[in-house]
Amino acid sequence: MENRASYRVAGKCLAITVWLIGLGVIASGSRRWLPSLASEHGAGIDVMIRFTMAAAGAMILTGHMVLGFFLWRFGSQNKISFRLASHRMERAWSVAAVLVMAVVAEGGVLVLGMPVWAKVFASAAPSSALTVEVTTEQFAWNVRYAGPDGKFGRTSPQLISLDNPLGVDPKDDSAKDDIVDLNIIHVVVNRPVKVRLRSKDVIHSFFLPNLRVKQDSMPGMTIDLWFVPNKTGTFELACAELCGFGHYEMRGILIVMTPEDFEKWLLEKKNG
Amino acid sequence: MTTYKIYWATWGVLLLITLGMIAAGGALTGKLLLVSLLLAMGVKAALIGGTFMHLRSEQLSLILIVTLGLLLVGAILFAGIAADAVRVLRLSGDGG
Amino acid sequence: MEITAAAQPANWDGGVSPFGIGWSKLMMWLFIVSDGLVFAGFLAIYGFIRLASPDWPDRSRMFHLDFIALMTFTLISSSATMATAVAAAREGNRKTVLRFLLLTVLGGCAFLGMQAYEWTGLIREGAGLGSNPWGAPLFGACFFVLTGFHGSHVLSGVIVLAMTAVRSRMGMARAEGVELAGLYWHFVDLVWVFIFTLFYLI
Amino acid sequence: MAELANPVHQPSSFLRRYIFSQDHKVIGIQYLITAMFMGIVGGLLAMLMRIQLAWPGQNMPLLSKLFPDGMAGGVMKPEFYLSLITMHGTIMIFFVVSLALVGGFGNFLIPLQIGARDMAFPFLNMLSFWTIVPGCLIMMGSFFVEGGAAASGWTAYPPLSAVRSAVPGSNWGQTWWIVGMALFIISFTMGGLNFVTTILDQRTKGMSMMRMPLVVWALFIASVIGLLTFPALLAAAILLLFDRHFGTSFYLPSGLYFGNHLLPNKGGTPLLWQHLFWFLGHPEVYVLILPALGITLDLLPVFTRKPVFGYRMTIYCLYAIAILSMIVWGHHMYVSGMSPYVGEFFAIGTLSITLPSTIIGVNMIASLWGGSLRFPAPMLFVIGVIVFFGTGGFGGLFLGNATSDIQLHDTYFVVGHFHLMIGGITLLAAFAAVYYWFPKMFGRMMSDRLAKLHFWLTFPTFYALFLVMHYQGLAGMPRRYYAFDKYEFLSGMVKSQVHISLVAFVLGAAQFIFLFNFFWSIFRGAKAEPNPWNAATLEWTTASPPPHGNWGEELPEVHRWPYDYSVPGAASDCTPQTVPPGIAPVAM
Repeated sequence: MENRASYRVAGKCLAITVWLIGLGVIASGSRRWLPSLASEHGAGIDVMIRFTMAAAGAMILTGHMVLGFFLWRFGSQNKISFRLASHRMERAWSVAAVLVMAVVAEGGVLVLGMPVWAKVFASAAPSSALTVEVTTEQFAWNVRYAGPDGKFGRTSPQLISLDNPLGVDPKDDSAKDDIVDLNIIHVVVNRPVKVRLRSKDVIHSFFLPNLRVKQDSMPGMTIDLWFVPNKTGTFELACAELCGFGHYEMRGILIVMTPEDFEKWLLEKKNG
Repeated sequence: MTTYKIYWATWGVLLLITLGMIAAGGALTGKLLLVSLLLAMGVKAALIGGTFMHLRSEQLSLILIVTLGLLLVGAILFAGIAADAVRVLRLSGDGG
Repeated sequence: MEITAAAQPANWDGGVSPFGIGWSKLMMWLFIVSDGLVFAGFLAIYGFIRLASPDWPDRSRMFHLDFIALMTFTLISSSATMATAVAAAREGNRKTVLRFLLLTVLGGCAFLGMQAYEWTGLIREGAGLGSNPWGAPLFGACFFVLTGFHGSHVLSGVIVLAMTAVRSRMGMARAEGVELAGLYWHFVDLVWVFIFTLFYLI
Repeated sequence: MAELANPVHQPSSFLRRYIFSQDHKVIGIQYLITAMFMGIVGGLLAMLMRIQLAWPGQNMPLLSKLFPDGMAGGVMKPEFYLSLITMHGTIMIFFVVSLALVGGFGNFLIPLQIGARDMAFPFLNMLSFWTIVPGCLIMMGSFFVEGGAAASGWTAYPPLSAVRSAVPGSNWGQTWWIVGMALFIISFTMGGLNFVTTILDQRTKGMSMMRMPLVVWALFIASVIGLLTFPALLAAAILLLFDRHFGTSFYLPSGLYFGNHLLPNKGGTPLLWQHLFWFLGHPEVYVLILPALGITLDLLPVFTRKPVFGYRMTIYCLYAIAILSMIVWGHHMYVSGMSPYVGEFFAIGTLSITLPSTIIGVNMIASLWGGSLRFPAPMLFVIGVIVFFGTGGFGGLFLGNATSDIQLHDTYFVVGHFHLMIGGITLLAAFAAVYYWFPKMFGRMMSDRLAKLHFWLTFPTFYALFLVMHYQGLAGMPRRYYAFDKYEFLSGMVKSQVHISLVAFVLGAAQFIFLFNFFWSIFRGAKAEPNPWNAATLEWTTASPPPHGNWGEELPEVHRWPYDYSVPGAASDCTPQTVPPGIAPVAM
């Protein structure tokens, strides 16, 4: 068991590997991985992620450097050079580590995270928001706009049929001007969008990677979320909660238009 | 029979509390009823655990394990999910 | 849930066992905590459903509470007879142990009979797992799951007590075996205290 | 109160000695070998998934012969892929890692390390193993049920898992899944009861709680967490069974519309299942990782010849993790419709759990300081665990924090994080434990050369594979996708799936080196003396493999803590726990 030479080599190999891993994580971590940003609150989320990346990267780097140094330095010792830390020193090191982590972790949550979380989830949409009702079903997004009267028609599950996927009650007059669409959502740039998320069957998840929006649609509940797109263009909509064998192809599109284009599209849609 | 008296005394008290709880159903209402019923339930549970199961004569650490293990974990579970039950009710149907 | 009383002799020679009781009693208490938490889970689910459903039927009108009180009375009495049997077992007079064990078994069977009677009454009124005529859709499911699982524990308790009675009749049961069966029976009664209050009264 | 215990007589017949044995050592080895077998099954499922992810549309005639209905016509069907995901997750978490660490090493080590003859209730211990075997068979059998194995993820969220027509796997496979899980919970409860009672009640003379090795502490805390949180999942799973077969609707709200007809269910909500599942889910991952950390901290002193750094602090942290793990489950449900105020509470709670974890991480690294390091096979894997903990742990910072979880929830970032943590750390710690305690189990040494080859093929590949998944997650790649060719925003990342699959095949192949080494060394390994690593804990004071009652007539008496290495003034650099204080000063 006592082949010292092979241990010295093993110690050095391990130390080099650990150092390489540390540097590799930092190098690969510093590249830009996040999809391009296209919403206001997304900036806050990106700051949170970047802060955590930087802080975690720093801690990973120091951890691996120290670990590699220990392996290199003490790998070749045949007599121990330090035996038992006093309880005081153990407690000191623990407290130091806890303080650093508390500042990074809890500090990050309270200082950077909570304001964004409160704005995104815990606040109601501003009155100027364009309301869109998205009803998920197994493997499609039913989109509905309130139309000029600003009110959504009543829906009841009993009326659902092939040509009436949302079960809109035809007798309800506010339903007559509702505009229904499939898998494509049209919104106006720099104008808040309030999404009323519902589901007909299983749990899906309304995920806009570029706009940093994700909210599960829970059957039996109508969940409101709002965001402000601040870049025009088409962005992809994906489902982020396992919903059956079509989960991977439930692709939708969010088209962010200028107000004029949106009005033109609305007119075209109403009498088209 | 003398050593068993403690059990039959507890038995008597338990019955009185039970009858009291049912009577309270008619007399009190609302929050007061809820609190008094929960209190009576706690007393009955303590009586059964304490005397019938001899928990009183065990070491404190065992008493803590049993009571805390059961009550604390159950309370944490209920406290964590209760807020969502109200939210589900509020957001059910066309809500929002 | 067969509890073998004649387990391996405690070979603890590290001085005093931390809780001053043998390992079998300690394991019984841990089992009671674990099984109790299954019921805590069911009661938490019941609480969630109560909060999440708009209305909840008024139990005092639909259940005749005096019958439920009689059930509670039976279970508490069987708990008291069980405690007497345990005390007698510790003193060693086997005749009293046997008599009170049989009384406890009788109390358990009476409780199960009353439970079955109440179930058939409700089922005849149209209550079932999927639906019930009193409004809140999940009332029936909650009722049958809670009382059903408690009933299954009462049944297993009766079986354990019957075996303990037979063993003590043949002189094989040690005081510890009777005590463990007693702990389980009191636990079943304790769960009924919670179900009785939280389901029938609140 | 305890007369001198005569060693329990050795059962004679082959059946009682090896198959229905009540000896904790035989049960431990049975658990370990079952875990290895299930590990092969789980690993093969992962290989199938990797083949599908790397080459989605490819025709695989060979595989279509193996799986006629799942891969009819050579191309894997999406629902079969979902069954693979579900069963890979369930088998690896509950039937491989839990069996190997808690079942296998828990049973083998606890009595040996605290100086007991056997578990408190050996019959129940044997019963717990023979409850898990049908559980494994049912889980594997569910592939051959009509509709295939369960396909709603290892988390089995209703309505996908509750409505029988939501996905083919939910027709019958999900029921078999629930029965398999119920058997696992019953077996784990029986094992947990035995562990906690034995550790509290059966310690030998002088073995106070603060003289127990950290492996035993970690297994004790893990069993306590398991005993307190598994019942919630048992209750939820029973109700899921009722929803699926007896027409209740605990998790099914009104207005569900499946296959163009309306379901009659009314009143329930899937959120209830998520809460109950994750109330167990998060403590379960601590049940898995704590024994791995315990093994690491117990092996470090043996290979650095110096006491562990921060024995007391680690124990306080184990308690802190146990308590905190039960109030953080909400971080799995930030975007699931849970109330945002509750989300804030869970965010703060979740990130407070990083504090005890950091202390354990610092203790692991600091234990190396000043030691005279040696690198036989177990030490290599222990260093691997420290590296995984040092990187994987920080993934929790992203996911525990509600704000960054909005973007990273249910993406490959989560997959990378939990594979590094409860996949990597537990796997490497299990390998370290097998290489370390193999001489005690079978009286022979495992081949060190093969072990080094196994390490250098497993550690870098596992690390690279799941580190890249973190970056896929940052790029927004959603989880549990059958193929990624439908989205432009992912077009840059599709290439990485091929690289990951190739690395995964290397990783998979490397495990057969370990299996060969394990079974070959049982019969052909070099003879090992009772204390090959020159360690101080109690199991090394008896023969290897230990006789039936672990020790002959006399139970050992403990005089010192388990890590008395290089005590100044002692003869050798390791002073076993049974050495009275007279000979070498007790440094505590």
